[in-house]
Amino acid sequence: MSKPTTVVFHYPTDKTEMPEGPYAIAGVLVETNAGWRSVRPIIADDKCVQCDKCWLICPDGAIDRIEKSYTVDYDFCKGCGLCACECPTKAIRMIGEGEAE
Amino acid sequence: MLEIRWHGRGGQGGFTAARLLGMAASLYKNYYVQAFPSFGPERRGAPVLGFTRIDDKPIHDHSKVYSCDYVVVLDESLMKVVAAWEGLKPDGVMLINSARDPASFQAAPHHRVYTVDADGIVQAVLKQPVTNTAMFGALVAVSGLVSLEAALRAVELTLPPEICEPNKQVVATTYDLLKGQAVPA
Amino acid sequence: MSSEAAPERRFISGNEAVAWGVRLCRPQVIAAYPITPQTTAVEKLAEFIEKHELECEYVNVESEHSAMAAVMGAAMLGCRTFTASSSQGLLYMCEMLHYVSGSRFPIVMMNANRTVAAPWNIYGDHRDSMAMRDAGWIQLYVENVQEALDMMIQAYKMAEHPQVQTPVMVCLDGFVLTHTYEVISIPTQQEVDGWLPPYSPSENVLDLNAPKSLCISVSPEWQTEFRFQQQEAMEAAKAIIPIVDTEFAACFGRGHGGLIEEYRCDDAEYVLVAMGSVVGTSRLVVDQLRDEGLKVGLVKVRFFRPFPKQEFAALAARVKGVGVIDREVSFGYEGALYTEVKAALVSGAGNPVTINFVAGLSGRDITKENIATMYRKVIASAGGETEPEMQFAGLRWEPW
Amino acid sequence: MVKLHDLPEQELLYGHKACPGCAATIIARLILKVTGERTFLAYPASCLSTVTSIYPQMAFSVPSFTSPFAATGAVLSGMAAAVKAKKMQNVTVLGIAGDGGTADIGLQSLSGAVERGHKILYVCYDNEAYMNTGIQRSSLTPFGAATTTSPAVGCAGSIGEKKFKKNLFEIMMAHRIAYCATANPAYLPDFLNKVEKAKNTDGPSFLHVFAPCPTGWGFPSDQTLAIGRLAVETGLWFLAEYENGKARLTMMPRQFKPVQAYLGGQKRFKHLTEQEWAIIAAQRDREWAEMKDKWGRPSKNQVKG
Repeated sequence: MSKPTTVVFHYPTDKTEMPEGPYAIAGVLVETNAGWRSVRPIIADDKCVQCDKCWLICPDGAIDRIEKSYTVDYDFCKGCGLCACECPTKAIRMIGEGEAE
Repeated sequence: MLEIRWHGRGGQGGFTAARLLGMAASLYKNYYVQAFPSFGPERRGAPVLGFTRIDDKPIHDHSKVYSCDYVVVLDESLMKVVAAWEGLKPDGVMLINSARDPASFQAAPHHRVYTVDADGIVQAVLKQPVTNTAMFGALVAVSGLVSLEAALRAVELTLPPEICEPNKQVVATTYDLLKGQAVPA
Repeated sequence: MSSEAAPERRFISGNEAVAWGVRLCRPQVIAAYPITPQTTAVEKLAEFIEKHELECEYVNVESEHSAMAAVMGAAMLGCRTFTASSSQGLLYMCEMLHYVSGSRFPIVMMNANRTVAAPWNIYGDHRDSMAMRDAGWIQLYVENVQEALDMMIQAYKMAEHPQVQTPVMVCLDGFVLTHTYEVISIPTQQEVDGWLPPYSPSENVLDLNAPKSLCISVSPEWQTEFRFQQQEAMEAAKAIIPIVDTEFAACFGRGHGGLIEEYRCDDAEYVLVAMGSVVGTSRLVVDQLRDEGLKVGLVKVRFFRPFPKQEFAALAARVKGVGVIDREVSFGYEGALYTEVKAALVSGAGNPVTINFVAGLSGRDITKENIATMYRKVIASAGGETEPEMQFAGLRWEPW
Repeated sequence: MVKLHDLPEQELLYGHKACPGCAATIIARLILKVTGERTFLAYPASCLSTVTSIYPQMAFSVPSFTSPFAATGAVLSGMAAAVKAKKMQNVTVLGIAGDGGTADIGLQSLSGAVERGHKILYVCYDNEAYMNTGIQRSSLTPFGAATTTSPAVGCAGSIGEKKFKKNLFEIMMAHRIAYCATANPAYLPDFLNKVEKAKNTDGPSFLHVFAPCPTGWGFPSDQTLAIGRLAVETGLWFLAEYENGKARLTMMPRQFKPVQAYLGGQKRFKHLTEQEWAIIAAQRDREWAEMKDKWGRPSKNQVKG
């Protein structure tokens, strides 16, 4: 897994701290997308056949593939449900955020 | 400051003649020079103008040329269709590519008029009707503005190498033809 | 013909001088689209490249918008770049001009000043570049062919200055400068290499080893701060411009001045203000009127942006009358240069009379007689005679 | 051939603000997995710029640039010229633009870039309208689709968009481009192989990628790829490629599903009646007949539906 993580961004407090022109360091995240979600995917490892499909098609790249197992990065999952819909073995189901609490 | 106007038709190299004179003057006595064409889209055959300004001081003037010390006409047929005499100073010189006698052109009393059969000369040497270098050589002779050497060097520095030699020959020929006729400026 | 040993004296056109100036700065990418009267400049550069006299990528784009977009693409990767345009082409580029200045890329371009249709006309006035006043570019206007060449070289130095990082547009009057041949001195490559080092881009560049996102979106919370930077850069340029010219003069033996150049203004009571090629003609008229005993002077505005506000404020205290020649008009108000000059004069002490002369539109000649008339009108107005504040010089039915 | 399992873990597009289920971001993220870190990316004003690059949250990890709407092709040309001038090796100059930025306002610039032969990879993600500005009609909006500027308002003849979308693939072929293809993220191996081919092309390459948009088209966010599959199965999106001067279909369904299977699942088409379905099916049949006639049958190693 190699991806950006959120950082505490130091906003310029003085003109000398401004970048010279409207550019920014690539891959810098200052906030997560967790608040967008009302449902979340749950992966049932026993049903998973490690086909990579969920990892490949997630629009947010929010499914981490480590070795042969998959975990959801709930900081960035928006709960679109595409992984659950596309999973060939129905190993992923969507549950309400309330249910997850 | 001396101002020279060149009359030609698009494609005859009138502006090149204006540049040749400027180049020669800049080489000859480090004169300050300016050359510019009649601005705008060039159309082959249409009457066009070229201008040369020569001075021993820097030339700041960027307005048009309104009065001329010399007018050179590269194509005799233009005499009927353009105002070739316009702006020629009272003691100015008119030089026309023509086999006719200078007296056959109606001039004001103080104008000095010269003719040279540039068509005949270039037909023999260049095998094509491009009279700009012939008229340049003739002007150098009648004006005495620059030396023949400077004129020939200007041809070398301005024209493509493959056409330099015949054009230098043309310049030298018209220069020699008119040298004897020149009245000191 | 080119000599490495000593500066070369050459008899060339304004456009060729621009090409030589650019060539000596060793740009790495050039993109351009043809338009009269700019074309002979970029044709010459294409020829230099084809002859391997200049190592550079030439991109034959399909529009002016793309020309500026392409050089911006190259500037993003840290290349020194060049493009040129004129008139309709400059206006077609308009969006890109703002994009480049806002992105802070030190691109240099030449504009062959030409009017803007309609009516159609290919000849010179300042309508095109004046319309780009607020595009965020440093805008300078040259008077002659030598200055055209020299300012191309200075332009890169200014644009790339760490405190400036702002694109520069060098404006030449169409035809009257672009197509006029004058004898000029071309510096050697060695001299220019010594004076202008290779472009070393700031942090604002795409780098595989230090990835950044450029020209990003900025929310209202931060846009003002980035705009403030652009204004600060322009203010910094005011100080840097004369320094660059002084350094240039020390190296090449000739300079052209700062934001303005004053001609015989020391004790002048009446001055004309002008930009571009008409400045040269006006010098002759000043000399002529001085011979008549009139205390006249001339202010050449070299930089329209940043604008020489302090210089005009200082002038206000010294003179009785100021005439401004505008080669365009902002319909419904007055000439754009006049508006700027008048506003700057007000910020100084003194209260000279001012008259705006709209002249030289679309290639109409501004004669020495026209200029002398302008001086006489300024003098008359300062003496209490009534003159319209804004006048079209030499209307056909109102002979001057 | 791309081995899907071997694609790198590294996320070069991450933390963006796109709507849930956005195909454009599936496409961009996967393309970057193929082109890798040594990519210079330009994207014009579009959903993609709005959701990835608002100071200071930067979702792309490759060097990237928000290009002018009308000039992505020209910006890429300049970048490619700079890569050449700086003698950089092994880099991809990539542009990703929407259908409006490609087929409408950006078409001239793209045409110039392709004609000049720069080594660039240009991707059009086609969500069939101007989504970023609120779902206005583009020249790639399909017949019958309701958008905010081709609305279906319920009166007679108000069927939404009244023209069929223009054929971008053929426009690119007419440039004699080095490589171009159509693709669809619902057909992952086909899509990613085309990306890899495009990346390795010595010259300009172009991909026209189908990008279902849950928000603009009106379908649930988990249906993005299902809709993508239906588009192909009903014959309303074709998969083809053009290389070495020859075009071919890379997939041909043996039999098309009825068009309403695709149209019925989307709000933008819900006003259509059997009459319009028939028009759409007839147009589909005409176009397929032409394609088969011009480009022949898919080669034997290709997928057959």
